[in-house]
Amino acid sequence: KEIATYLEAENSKQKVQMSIHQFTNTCFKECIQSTNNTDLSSQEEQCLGNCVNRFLDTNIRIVKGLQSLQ
Amino acid sequence: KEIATYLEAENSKQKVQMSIHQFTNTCFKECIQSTNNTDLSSQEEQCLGNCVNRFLDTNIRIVKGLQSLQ
Amino acid sequence: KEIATYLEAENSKQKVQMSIHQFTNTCFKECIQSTNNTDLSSQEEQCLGNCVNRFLDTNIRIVKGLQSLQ
Amino acid sequence: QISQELAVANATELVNKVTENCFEKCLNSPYTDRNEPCVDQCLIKYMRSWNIVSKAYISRIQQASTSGEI
Amino acid sequence: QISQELAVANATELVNKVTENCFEKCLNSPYTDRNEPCVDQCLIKYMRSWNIVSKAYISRIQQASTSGEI
Amino acid sequence: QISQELAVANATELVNKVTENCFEKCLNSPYTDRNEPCVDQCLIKYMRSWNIVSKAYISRIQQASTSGEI
Repeated sequence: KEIATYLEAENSKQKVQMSIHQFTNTCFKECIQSTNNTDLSSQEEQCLGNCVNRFLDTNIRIVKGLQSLQ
Repeated sequence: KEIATYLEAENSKQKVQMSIHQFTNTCFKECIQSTNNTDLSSQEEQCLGNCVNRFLDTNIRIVKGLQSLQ
Repeated sequence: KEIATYLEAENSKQKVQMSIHQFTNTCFKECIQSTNNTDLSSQEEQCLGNCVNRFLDTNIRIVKGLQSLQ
Repeated sequence: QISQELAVANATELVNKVTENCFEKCLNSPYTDRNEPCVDQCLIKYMRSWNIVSKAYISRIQQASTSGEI
Repeated sequence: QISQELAVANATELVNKVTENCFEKCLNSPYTDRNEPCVDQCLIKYMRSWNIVSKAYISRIQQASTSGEI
Repeated sequence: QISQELAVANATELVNKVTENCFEKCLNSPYTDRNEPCVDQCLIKYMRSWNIVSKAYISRIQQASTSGEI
């Protein structure tokens, strides 16, 4: 029982980690303008945060939309 | 024996499903011009059907080509 | 013990194979200008070789960079 | 039980692909707007595309199976 | 032991994604130049982006969890 | 038996990658034409690229192994 709980917790943590990899990959491509410096501009930073939030909004809307289609 | 047959049938069904996901993904990107409406135009519809058929043609041609190279 | 050695050797061979698939996929897209002939031009050939080497340079530099960040 | 797991895998794949495609079609850097109407229309168009692709692929499989190709 | 395996999987995913993204941003066909300064800056920007994305995603999860959405 | 399974995995990966790349290089929306000559030439060029990439990668591995880097 304890092992099952432990495995499930590890599993969720890993899913979160993999989502962060996926979002960083997508949002870095779209939001980073230049690699001639090491600081994120305020536009880049804002774009990254928005990008994650809009992706999640879209994901939730799609799930709800699919449920309503059934 | 019966279980093996069942598993194999499930496995083929699943492969067909996954191919449909892959083709829809590729062909949607290439054929859908606008997301300002919900109806597929006749061009979009035709393009989707052609896209699947041309992808399969290409796949078959590549497999035969690789066999002839051996 | 022998089985473990055999499996490990197969595993490394397979990783090399899969990297070759990945590099060919990336470098073909970037280096091949035309599919109207069957011969690789000298530019295409050079580009393919450089592409693999620059990808590996980048990979090594990233690994070292991440280690130094820790 | 197995076919249930496969159904979950299929639903997950569908949600992921629709989210990716509709995010790409409807949202743009710097991602300030949610653009929900576009997402809703995109979902419907994606499902219609899925049906067209599905029919085209299955009719192609049946054709090949009738003609003895497979 | 399991969390160690997951840590390795995470590190591998990170190295792969940074390499792909920084190769794409810093190197161009015909790949004669290594462009190490760009790769170094890109790595730092990628890690900073990873942090922003991570914070945005986790705050979103916590928000949904507090409001009882999940 | 294991190396046979790996050979199948390799062949499948090759067929998939060639199909994707040659579909992308030779066929365009709305996909009315099959363009078989292009597909045939593309396959040959892909296999030649595979050889170049393979040699470049393996010589790089051997170099690193000789110099004691790995």
